Amino acid sequence: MQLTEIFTESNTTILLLFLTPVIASILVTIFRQKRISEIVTVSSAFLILLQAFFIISRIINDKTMSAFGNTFYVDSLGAIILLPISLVGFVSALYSVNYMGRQFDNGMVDLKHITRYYQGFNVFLLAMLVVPIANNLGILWITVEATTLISVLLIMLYFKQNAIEAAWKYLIIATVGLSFALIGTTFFYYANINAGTSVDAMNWTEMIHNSKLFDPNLVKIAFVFILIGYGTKAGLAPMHTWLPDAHSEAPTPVSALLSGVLLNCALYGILRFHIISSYSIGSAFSSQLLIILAIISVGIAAASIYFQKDMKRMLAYSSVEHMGLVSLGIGFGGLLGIYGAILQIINHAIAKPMMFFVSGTISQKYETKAMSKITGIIKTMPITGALFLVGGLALVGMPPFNIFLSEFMILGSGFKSGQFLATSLVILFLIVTFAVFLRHLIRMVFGKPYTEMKTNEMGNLAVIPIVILGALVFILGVYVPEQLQTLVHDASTIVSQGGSP
Amino acid sequence: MISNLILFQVIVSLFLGGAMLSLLSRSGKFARSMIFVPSMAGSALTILFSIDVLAGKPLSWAIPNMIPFFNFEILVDGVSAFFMLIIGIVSFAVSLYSMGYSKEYEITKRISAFGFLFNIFILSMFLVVGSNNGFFFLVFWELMSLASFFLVIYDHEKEGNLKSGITYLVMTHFGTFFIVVSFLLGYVQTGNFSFDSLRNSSSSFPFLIKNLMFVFAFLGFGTKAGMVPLHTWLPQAHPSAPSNVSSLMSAVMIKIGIYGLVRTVLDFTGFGASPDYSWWGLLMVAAGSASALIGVLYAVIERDIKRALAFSSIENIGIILVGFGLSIVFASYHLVSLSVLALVASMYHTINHAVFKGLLFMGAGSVVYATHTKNIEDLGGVIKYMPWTALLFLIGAVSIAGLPPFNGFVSEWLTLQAILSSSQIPSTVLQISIAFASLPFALTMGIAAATFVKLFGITFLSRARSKHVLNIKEVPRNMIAGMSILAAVCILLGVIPFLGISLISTAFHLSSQPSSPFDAITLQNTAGTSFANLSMPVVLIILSAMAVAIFGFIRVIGGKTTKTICGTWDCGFGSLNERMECTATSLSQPIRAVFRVFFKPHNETNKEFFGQTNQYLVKTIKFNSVTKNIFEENLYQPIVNSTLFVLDRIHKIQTGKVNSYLLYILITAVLLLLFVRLNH
Amino acid sequence: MSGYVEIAIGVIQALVIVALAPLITGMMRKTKAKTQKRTGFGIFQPYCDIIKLLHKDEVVSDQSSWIFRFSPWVNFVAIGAAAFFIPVFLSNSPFGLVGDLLLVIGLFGLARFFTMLSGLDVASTFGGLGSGREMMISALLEPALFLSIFLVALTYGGTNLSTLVGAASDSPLLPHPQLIFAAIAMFIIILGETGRLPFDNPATHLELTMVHEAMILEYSGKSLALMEWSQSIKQMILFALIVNIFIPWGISSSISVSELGIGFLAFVAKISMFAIFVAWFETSVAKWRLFRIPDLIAIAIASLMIGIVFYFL
Amino acid sequence: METIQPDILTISAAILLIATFGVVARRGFLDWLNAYRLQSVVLAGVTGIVGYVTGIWEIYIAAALTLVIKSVIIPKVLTYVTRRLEIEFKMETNPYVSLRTAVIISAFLVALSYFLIQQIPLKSDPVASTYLPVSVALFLIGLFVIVSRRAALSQVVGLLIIENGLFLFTLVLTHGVSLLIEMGIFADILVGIVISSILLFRISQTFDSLDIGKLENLRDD
Repeated sequence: MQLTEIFTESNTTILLLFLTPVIASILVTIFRQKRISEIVTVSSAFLILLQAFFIISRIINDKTMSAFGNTFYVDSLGAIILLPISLVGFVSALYSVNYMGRQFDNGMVDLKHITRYYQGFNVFLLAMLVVPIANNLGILWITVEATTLISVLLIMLYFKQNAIEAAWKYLIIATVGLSFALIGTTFFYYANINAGTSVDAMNWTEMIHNSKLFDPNLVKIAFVFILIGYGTKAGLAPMHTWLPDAHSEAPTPVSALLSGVLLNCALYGILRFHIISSYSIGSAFSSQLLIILAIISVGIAAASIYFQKDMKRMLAYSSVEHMGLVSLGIGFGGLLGIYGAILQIINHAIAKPMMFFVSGTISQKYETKAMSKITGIIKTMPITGALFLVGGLALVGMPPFNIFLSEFMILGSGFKSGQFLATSLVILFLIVTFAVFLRHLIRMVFGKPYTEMKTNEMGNLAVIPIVILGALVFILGVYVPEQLQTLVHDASTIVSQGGSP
Repeated sequence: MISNLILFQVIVSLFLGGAMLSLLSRSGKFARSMIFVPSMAGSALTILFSIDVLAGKPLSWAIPNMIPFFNFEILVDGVSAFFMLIIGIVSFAVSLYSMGYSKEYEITKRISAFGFLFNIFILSMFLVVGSNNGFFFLVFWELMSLASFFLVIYDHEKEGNLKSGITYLVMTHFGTFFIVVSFLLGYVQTGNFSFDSLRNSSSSFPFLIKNLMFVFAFLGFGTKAGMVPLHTWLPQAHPSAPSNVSSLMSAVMIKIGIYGLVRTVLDFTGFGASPDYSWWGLLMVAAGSASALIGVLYAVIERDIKRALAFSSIENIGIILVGFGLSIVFASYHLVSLSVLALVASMYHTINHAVFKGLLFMGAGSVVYATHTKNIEDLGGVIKYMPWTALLFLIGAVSIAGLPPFNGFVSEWLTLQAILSSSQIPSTVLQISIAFASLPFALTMGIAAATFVKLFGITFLSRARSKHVLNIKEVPRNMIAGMSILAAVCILLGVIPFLGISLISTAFHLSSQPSSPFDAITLQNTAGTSFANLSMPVVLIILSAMAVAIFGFIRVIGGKTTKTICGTWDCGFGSLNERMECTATSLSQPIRAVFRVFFKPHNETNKEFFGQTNQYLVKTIKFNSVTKNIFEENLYQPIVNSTLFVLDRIHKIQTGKVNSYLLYILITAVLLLLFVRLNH
Repeated sequence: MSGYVEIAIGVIQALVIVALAPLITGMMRKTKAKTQKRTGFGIFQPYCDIIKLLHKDEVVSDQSSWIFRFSPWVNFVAIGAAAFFIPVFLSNSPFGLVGDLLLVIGLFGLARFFTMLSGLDVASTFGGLGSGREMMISALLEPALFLSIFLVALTYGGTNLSTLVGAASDSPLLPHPQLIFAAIAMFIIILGETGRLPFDNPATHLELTMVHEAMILEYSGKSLALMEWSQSIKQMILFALIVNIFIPWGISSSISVSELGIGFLAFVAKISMFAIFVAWFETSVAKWRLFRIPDLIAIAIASLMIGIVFYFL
Repeated sequence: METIQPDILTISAAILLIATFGVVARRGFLDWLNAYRLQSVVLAGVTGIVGYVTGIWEIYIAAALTLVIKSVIIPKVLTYVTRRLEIEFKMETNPYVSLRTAVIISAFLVALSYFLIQQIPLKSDPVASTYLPVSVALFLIGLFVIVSRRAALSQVVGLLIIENGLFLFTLVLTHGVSLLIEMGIFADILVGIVISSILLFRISQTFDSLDIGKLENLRDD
């Protein structure tokens, strides 16, 4: 192979995208300095953001892009996932500076932990970046599994009792769950082989190309395995059980990544196989399963939020709800439903990290995560408190914030597709969620502070990331830029029409 | 001549500007101007704008592609303009009033958040009424709820305000979901969310869909309007809010619910003039009568001045609904002129209620501003210190009690005439049921008057009952001015009903229009002779002639009067004090006793004797009377409890054992695989 | 030209009511005295009372406000204005175009509103008591009254009093059996509205039984005169209504001196008879306990409901 | 494609299952480890058979790796870890499901996997039709072991069984997709084992026990 062949434009783009976090983690390992690690990580995350924007803008124009032969393949659907990864990655890196800095100052962590944290952060980012770009569905599985392992390390960073427990549960459940996904993937591969493909039969492009020839029974059984496998990782009930533990015990920036991005990556896996399956045997089968799991998810989330005592656990359950809504939208189908679902992926990835950041700031200020002890945020931290309200209202689907838009589309598609019972049930759950979530939220923001506290924010770097996301939460609620519209539209066409954008 | 699109944009930017300015403002007199001058200007322009639209220039405007699938569409037609006019008038008065009222808040907290929300609140109501797309309608609708919610909990330090705020937001969200369902049903039929397409094709929807759309819209908008039994948020939220906000909420916001209902029925649901649809109207009449009666029954025993006003809002919404429901019933039987009469009645009452309830809440606010208490048992004698407030409150009270020559009388007269005309419906069952439905309605009127006798009498008249009333003084001039505007409108609409009726008939494109201000409102019976007439200007003339005559007569016969000021007759015992006068509770005691089935009053008397054995020498006696809220206890509490019970069961699956978690996965996998296998 | 005559007659009808009202009160008092084996005052005594009171000075409570001084005037003006809409001896009043039965009720309501307020205004123990009782009674009477209007309006085609009385005088009573129920109810309502036994005892000064008297207890001089007089006018109006609706014999339907004369005489005769009947009836019943009054009103309402069903079936 | 005696296939499959039941039926940690070692050796043999049948030489590498990593390194690592743990009882004292019941349920799971696999069109490939049900059974039994046991160590062993099932499954169905992916899967699993060993340390340090029943602080009530 000639060097010029390797360094084509697309190859270079992808290579640089991967190299950035690799170099960053190497630098962090070499220097082992807090300040340097921070600067390196933030700038690498920023570079990733820029590159991701570059790739996405190319996707908007060219629709697809492949690199290193057929190994890496980005289409609009991948770009949709790439967007939150890079965005949340950057914002989390920015937030980490303040958050981990404070933990360091408080003596919660030492330099060794800080270094380990930033190493892990960069590798985590790298693993997630591969997910939407990999053409090979085996690699997709490997990277998703890799994210589990890295995030387990990040969760048990402090070796606190609860963190260890959460990490253990997360490790066991996610590993077991993902093994289902591997079986499913293998089944699909086998179907592809049986259909006559010999080269690169694991590749998405090949699979979708041949999917009409797949054996229906094989596809059905395979999709069940996929759904359970990636569904576990995506937090669909009743496989979601690890999620509240892991998300609440991780360091806040990691929670944001776990919740805002990693869930979407797993869902992306389901989405890919859903496309194959519906292209092969019609969408009815996989949609049915998705809708069932979605309803259970939304219902369980609604039921659980009421009883939460821990702020971050509550947010984790809200993630379960949102993942349920996304799969609901996909299950309902139709352009509107899928559009809504994909928009919901993005919206969730903006609103949920925002809320995690806010909750991190709050728990640092109040030195607890217990909601009963956190009251009167609007008094003690006016800006953070207001943003907490904005984020919370966005999470429960209040206009004019972004999640309302996507939820509305999803519910609309539910009616459109004739699933009146399912939609009504979900509406009922949404109302319950609204009520119970709000009860916690309002009490925390407006209640009387338990102790006298100084009115001050927790530093600029704690506020800026939240403000960035808060602004997006509002803007995307009333205005969706044309480029994003194109992108989401292309992606939903991929989903609804099976591959060809 | 400015095009009305520019006017519209100017209004929107004025309110937005007001919101932004108030975020920038710091405390001080200047801050209040920064907040309320833009909203006043915006409201004034809103009045102009709606008049412009009513003069025959509807506005239609759209920004496509702002959001996928949903276009930002604005359509201001007569109906919208009518409600915009209400918004404009009331918010102008309230803004003016707030210049003085919000001074109180400067001491305790920053006013900027208040100003922001205040402007956004008015703006969102304005935009809801103008929206022509389901999605944006809902966005503005919820923005309105949200802004009002934050305004309700603006005094969140006070006990119970948070709870009532949450109740409000949850209930209103619940309602919104009903509206969402209604819109979605329409969407399934038309394929998009534009109101235009609903309007164009709704008449061809299946009958079932139309009915479902109506029922859901009715429940949704009814929640916002405060219809029984979805009203429970209202008496909690309105008293919690600062009074200027309660004024806006009660006077305007709940009318937006009526607006939604009117829109739904007139435009969206493809209402057809066929007896099949008469049950819509009957449902409304039933809900309306129930709301009216239950609202007023709670109002009359209430001791919190703002809560009483809130309950009275429920009552008035009931009256509006009765009128509107009758209009639907008549229309479904092709009784066009009667339908017009009922519609005019209900819309007339809509605008009237906006005006006098705005006035009354502002009046109550002034009392609270001066005395810092909402409990009328602690008030009394306020009229001596605050004569202007008292006068204006009295005008509001007389208007809302439906007494001539004020505006409440006109709309209630029209509503009653509509009820009386129900005999023309060619269905005996309907005739009799409407006749009987008028019974609670008439009861409402009587109790409403009693309510306001009590509210005004106990608050303003007789002796001060507590130290709250000592050292109070009249409220600032801008507050008086704000109230005066609405009081003037009350009188104007009462004396010259021509104004209101021609406004409504222009707005709704009704066939019959009055021609001159002095024309009597004339209704004809089936025989073609006069069924009823009303000419308020002449009534005023007669009243004044009578006044002049009797004054002259008494002057001539009786001569000059000399007055002697003396203590109230005390049966010779001396030293009457405030503890001996009638309280609000004792005043309403007869009514409470008569309706004890409904109130379930629980009286408790604790006596303390001088000696243990002697039952005749009472040292102290304490009396406590509690009434139950049957809706809270018999409807809402069970629902909430059973929901929580179910939630509790469900959430227990998070056991903490990793084994059980994996078991779920195993079971799910096995079930799904078996499902696939067995379908093989 | 005839327009002016009509208006003049209309005004005269109102003046008749205003002027004759105390006379009716006097007649009723006399009847009661007679039935109680007392001599009683002359039937013109109420006029003397009013003139006497008009010349007296007023004693005003130091706790009262302008509402207290204002409300007698409102009372008189509202009730006096209501008199304009009542057909007395001519069925077709020009003021029928101005207002109808509901307006009359509204004006009564206005008067009552201020009376109740003035009861509260003086901070005495009695006033509030009276107002509270009045609140209850009036609130309950309202639906009964409305239903009776409903029934009458259905039967005669309008709430416009001219139409109503005109139609009544044209048609015999028999084809409208529902009117019997209306008449029974109306009678009960009028007892309540005018504060007669068994609702209220106009002659009492005992706190246990006072309703109307309790509210006007503090009035003296001109104010008291106005209050008493307007109460008489209200009573007269209600009597006139019931006699002209249910026994419209003799009322003239055209403007001619002879017919008007007959009409006037017939009216005076009818209303005197009715007043005497009411007074006689009053002596034969005792004051009911306050909380039994709703039962009485319930009877009226039930009777009206039966009437309505009768009408529609 | 070479042919092979069906007996060999059947017998190797049976030994695999028996080895798996060894884990289900015993309660001592070292017994499990031995059973696992046996299972891995058989697995390596099966891999060799598959390599022989398909004639793909890369599979022999996989077989060798299996032999080395699974039957030598991983048991060694785990033995090392358990030695380091200062816990007295290294056995399953109080499982959620008694051993007798567990064996019966496992038998059901084997039946279930045969039942499920019938649905898949295997094109009369003897290797696949023999080993595929076994691999699914391994997978399900491994999962069941984790579900029914409360010792952290036995959960790790359960994971290992699952992983063996997976390995066999992918091997049989794909005949070694590509070495890269196979290696990736291997690496993932190895890292997983390392991380779980670290966690085992931490759990025993923090909770003074390897009883999973103690890890119940994070729950909703």
